[in-house]
Amino acid sequence: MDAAVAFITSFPLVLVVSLLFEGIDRKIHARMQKRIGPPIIQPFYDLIKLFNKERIIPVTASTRVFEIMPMIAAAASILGASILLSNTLSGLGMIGDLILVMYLLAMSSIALMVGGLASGNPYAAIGFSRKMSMMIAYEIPMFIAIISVAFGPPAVLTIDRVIKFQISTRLPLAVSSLSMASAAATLLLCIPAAASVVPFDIPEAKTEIIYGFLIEYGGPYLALAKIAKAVSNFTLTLLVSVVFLYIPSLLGEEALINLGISLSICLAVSLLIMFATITVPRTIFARLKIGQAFKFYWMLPLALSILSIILSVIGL
Amino acid sequence: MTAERDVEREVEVEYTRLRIPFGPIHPALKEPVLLRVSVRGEEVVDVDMALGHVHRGIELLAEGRNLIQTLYLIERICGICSHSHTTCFIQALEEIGGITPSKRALYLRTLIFEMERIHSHLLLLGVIAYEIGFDTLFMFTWHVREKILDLFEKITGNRIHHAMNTIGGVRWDLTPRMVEEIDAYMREVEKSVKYIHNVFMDGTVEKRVCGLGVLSYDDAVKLCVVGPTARGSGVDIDVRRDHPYAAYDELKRDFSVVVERGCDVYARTEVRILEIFESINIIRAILDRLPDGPIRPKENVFRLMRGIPEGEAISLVEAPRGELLYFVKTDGSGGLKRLKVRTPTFSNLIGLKPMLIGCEIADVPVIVASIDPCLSCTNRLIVIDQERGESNVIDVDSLRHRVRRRWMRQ
Amino acid sequence: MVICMFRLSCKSMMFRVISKGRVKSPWIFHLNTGSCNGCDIEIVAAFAPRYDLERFGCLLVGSPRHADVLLVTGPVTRQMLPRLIRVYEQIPEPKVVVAVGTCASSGSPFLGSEMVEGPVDRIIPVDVYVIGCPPRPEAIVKGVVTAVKSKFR
Amino acid sequence: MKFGKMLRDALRSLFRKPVTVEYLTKPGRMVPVSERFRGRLTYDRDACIGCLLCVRVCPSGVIASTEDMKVAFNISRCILCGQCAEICPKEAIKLSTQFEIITGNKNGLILK
Repeated sequence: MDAAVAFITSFPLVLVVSLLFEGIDRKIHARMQKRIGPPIIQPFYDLIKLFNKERIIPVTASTRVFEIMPMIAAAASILGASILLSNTLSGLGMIGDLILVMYLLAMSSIALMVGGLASGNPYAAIGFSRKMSMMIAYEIPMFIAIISVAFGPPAVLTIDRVIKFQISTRLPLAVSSLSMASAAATLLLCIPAAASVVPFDIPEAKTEIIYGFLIEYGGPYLALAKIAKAVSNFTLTLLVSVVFLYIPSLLGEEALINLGISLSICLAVSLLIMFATITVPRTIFARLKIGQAFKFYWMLPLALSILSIILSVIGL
Repeated sequence: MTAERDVEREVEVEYTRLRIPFGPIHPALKEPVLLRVSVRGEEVVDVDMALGHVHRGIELLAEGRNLIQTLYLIERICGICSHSHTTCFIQALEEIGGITPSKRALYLRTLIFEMERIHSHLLLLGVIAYEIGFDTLFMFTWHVREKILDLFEKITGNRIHHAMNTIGGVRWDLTPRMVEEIDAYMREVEKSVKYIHNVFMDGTVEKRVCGLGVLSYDDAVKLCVVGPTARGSGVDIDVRRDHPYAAYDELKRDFSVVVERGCDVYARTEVRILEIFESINIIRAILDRLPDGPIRPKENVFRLMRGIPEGEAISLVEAPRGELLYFVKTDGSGGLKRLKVRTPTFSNLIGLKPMLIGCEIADVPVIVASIDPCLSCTNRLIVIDQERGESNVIDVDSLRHRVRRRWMRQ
Repeated sequence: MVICMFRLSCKSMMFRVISKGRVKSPWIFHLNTGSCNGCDIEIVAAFAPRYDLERFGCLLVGSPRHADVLLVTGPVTRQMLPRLIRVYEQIPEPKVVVAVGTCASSGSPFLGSEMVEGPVDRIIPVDVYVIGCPPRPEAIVKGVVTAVKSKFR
Repeated sequence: MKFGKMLRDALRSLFRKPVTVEYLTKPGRMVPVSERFRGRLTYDRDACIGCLLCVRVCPSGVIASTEDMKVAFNISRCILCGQCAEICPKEAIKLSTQFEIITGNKNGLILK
C-alpha cells in the first residue's frame, strides 16, 4: 500500500478504533462489577457532547498555554498512533520510528501536564508533581525495553524491519528469545501506569485530587484530553502487539500479502492486552500511593528491562 | 543553637508549604466539611477544620414545634443513623412522661437499631473502598447493603427514614413472614460480609490502610473519642453494655464488644466488620425471643404528647458511630423548652488532627472516612461567618424571635 | 434551492446528532447543601449495581467543569449559599439542575430556620424536582433522565 | 499478603447476568415496592370531617385548612412520614405506593 495513503487513512481509523477500545473497556469493567454499564459507543456520545459545550477558561490560568496544550497532546498521540499503524500496514519504514512513537506518547502526556499546571489550581499542581514522578518511574524501564530491541536479535529500531524479522523467524518476538520476553513483560507492566488507571492512577486520583491536572479543563479541551488519553492507550497496546506479539508472523509471508487479516489479528491481540493490563487491574486493585508505585516500578520493571538489555547483549 | 535551627526550619516549612482547601465540595466527601490542609511535597504538616456547612438550626427549630413534629424533624438530623436519633429522643420523652413501652416494642426498636448498624457499617466499608480507588469492592459492598434497605422498606415503609418510633412504642409490627425473610437475609449478609472481610485483607488494600492515621490509646482517652474510633484504639467502651437501654439489658449475653488494639485505619475498619457479625447475632437472638404483646399504647399519639409533663431528661444510645447524647427539656404543654444533641462525630472529629499530621495527601480521604464522619449530625448551633473569618454570636432570644417571625411568614 | 435544502437537512442532522450526544452522556455533579445524607447516599446507591445510572451514560464527576447535570440535595444553608452559586456558574452551558429530595425542592421541614436560605429554586433555576424524603434511587434515575430529555432535546 | 483477591469473583461476574434492574430501559422492570411503602398522599375529601388533627401533627407544613373546613396538601413539601395518615380518625388520608413524584412545576403538586 502507498505510504501516504496509509498514513492519511490511518487518522480516522485510529480515532474510531481507540474510542471503541475505550468503550469496550468501560463495558467490561461494568460487567465485572455486576452491572450493565454504558453502551460500547459511549465515548463517541461523550465527545460529541463535550465538543459542543461552553468553553470556560479559569481566571487564574495563563490562557494561551491552557488552550494550546490539549491540542498538542491530542495531535501528538494521534500522530504517534498513525505512524505506528501506517508503518505496520505499508512496507515503507522510517528509520528509528519506534523511538519516535515513544517520544510522541511521552510528549502527549507532558503537554497535558503542562496545560493543567497552567490552570493555576493547587490540585493541578499536585497532579503535575505526581505525574512527573510517575513518568520518571515508568518511562525509563519502557525506553530501556524498547532499546533492548535494537541490541537484541532484530538489531533495528524500525517497526517495519522488526515485523519482517518476526515473519522471517515465523515467531512473535516475545517468544523468540529470553531477552525479548523480559522486554515485553516490562512494557506490559508499564502500560497501567502509562494509561494511568488504578492502581497507578495516582496523578488523576478522583477521590484524592479530583482528576489532578484535568480538574479545570471542561468542554472541548476535556474532549481533546480524552482523545489524547484514549489514543495513547490504544497506541501502547498496539505497540506491544506489533513489536513483541506479532501473531500473524505464524502465517509466514502471507501476513504481508493479506494485510487486512494481519491487521485485524493485531487489533484483536491489542484488545486482549488492553483487557489484561488496563481493565483487569483497574477492577481488582486499590490505588497505590506515589511512593509505593515508584518503588514497584524501580524494583520490578526496571530490573526486568536491565535484565533484557544484558541478556540481549550476551545474545540470549 | 537548636532554637535557631528550629526557627530556620519553621521559616523553610512556611516557605515551601502549600495550602490546599480540602472540601467543602470534594468527591471524596459526601458531606461538606472544609479541611484546610497544609502540605509540603506530599506530607501533611498542618490541618485546620471548619465546620458548619450543614448547620440548619435544628435545635432551635425544635423549640418552636410540638413533640410529634420534632420527632420527625430530628429524624432528619442524619439520614444514616436516623433511628438512633429518634430512639434517643423518645427515650428521654418516655422518661419524663413515665411511659413504659411494651417488651415487644423495645425488642423491635433494638431490631431496627441493629439493622441500621449493619447498614451504616456496610456503607462506611464501601466508602473506604471508594476512597482508595477500589471501585469494585465499593460496588459489591453497596449491593449487599441494598438487601438491608429492602428489609427496611418492607418493615417500615422507607429505605432511609424509618419513622419507626412513636411515643410509647413503635409504629410498625413484624409479621411472621418478615421474621423468616430477615432470617434468610441475615444468612446472606453474613456470607457476603465474610467475603468482604477477606477482600479487605488484599495486598493493595492493606498497603493503603495499615499503619495509617494512628490514634494511640492515650490520645483516644484524652480526646474523648467514642464508638468504633475509640474501640479501634483499644478503649473498651460501649453504651449498649455499660448503660443498657431498650432491650439490650436482656440481650447482654448475645453480643460482645469488639476491641482492636491496632490504633490505625485498618483497626477501625476491622472493628466495624466484626461488629456487623455481632449485630447479626443480636438480630438472631431478637428473632428467637421476640415477645408477644401490643407494640404501642392504645391512646392517640396526640393525647400522649399532651400528657407529658414539664421536666428534663438525658438519654444515651450507642449510634453506629458511637455514643449519642440527648438533653431534652419539655414545657408541659406538648412543646420543648430546650433540646441539646451531642453527636458521636462531634467527639470524633477532634481526634482527626493527631491522625492526619504526618500522613500523605493521598491518605487524607481515607483517614477522614475511617472515623466515619457524619457531619450533618454534627453541625448545629454554631454561627460562624466564614467569609469574614469572625465568629458571629447571635443572642439566643433575638435569634428565637427572628426564627419565629420567619416561620410565621411562611 | 436544492443546495439550501441540503444545507438545512445537514444542519438539522447536526442538531440531532448533538442533542443525541447530550442526552446520552449527562455527567453528574452532586452538591450537598446541607442535606441529611439520606438523598446523598441514595444518589450514590443509584450508581451502585442495582440501579446503575451509568447505563444511561451518566458519570459521577468530581469537578463542576466536567459536569452537565447538577444534583442539589438539602435546603441551602447559609454557608453553602455562595458555594452553590459558584458551582452553578462553573458548570459550562448547557446545563440542567435537578433538586433531589423534599428539602431541596421546597425547604421542608427546615423552613423557617434562620440558617436555611430557602429552597434551591430561590437561588438558581431548577428544571426538575424529585420529591421524596429521600426519593428511591429509581425516582432519582427517572428524574435525571426526564430532566436531560426535556432540556436537551 | 495476597494480591488480587477479587479477580475470581470479577471474572465470574463477567459471564453472569448483571444484577442491575433494568428500570426505564425495559418496561415494567423495577424493584418491587413493599405494601407498607410510604409514597404519595391520597386524600378522600368526602370522608374528611375537618378535625384538623393532621395539620397539628404535620412536621413540615404540608397541610393547610381551607375555608370549607377541609384540608389542602402541598405535596412538594411532604416528607412522607405518614403521621397524618396515622392520626386521621376517618382514614381520609392514605399513603399510596407511588414513589415517582417528579415534576418540573411545583404548583401542580397541590392536592385538594
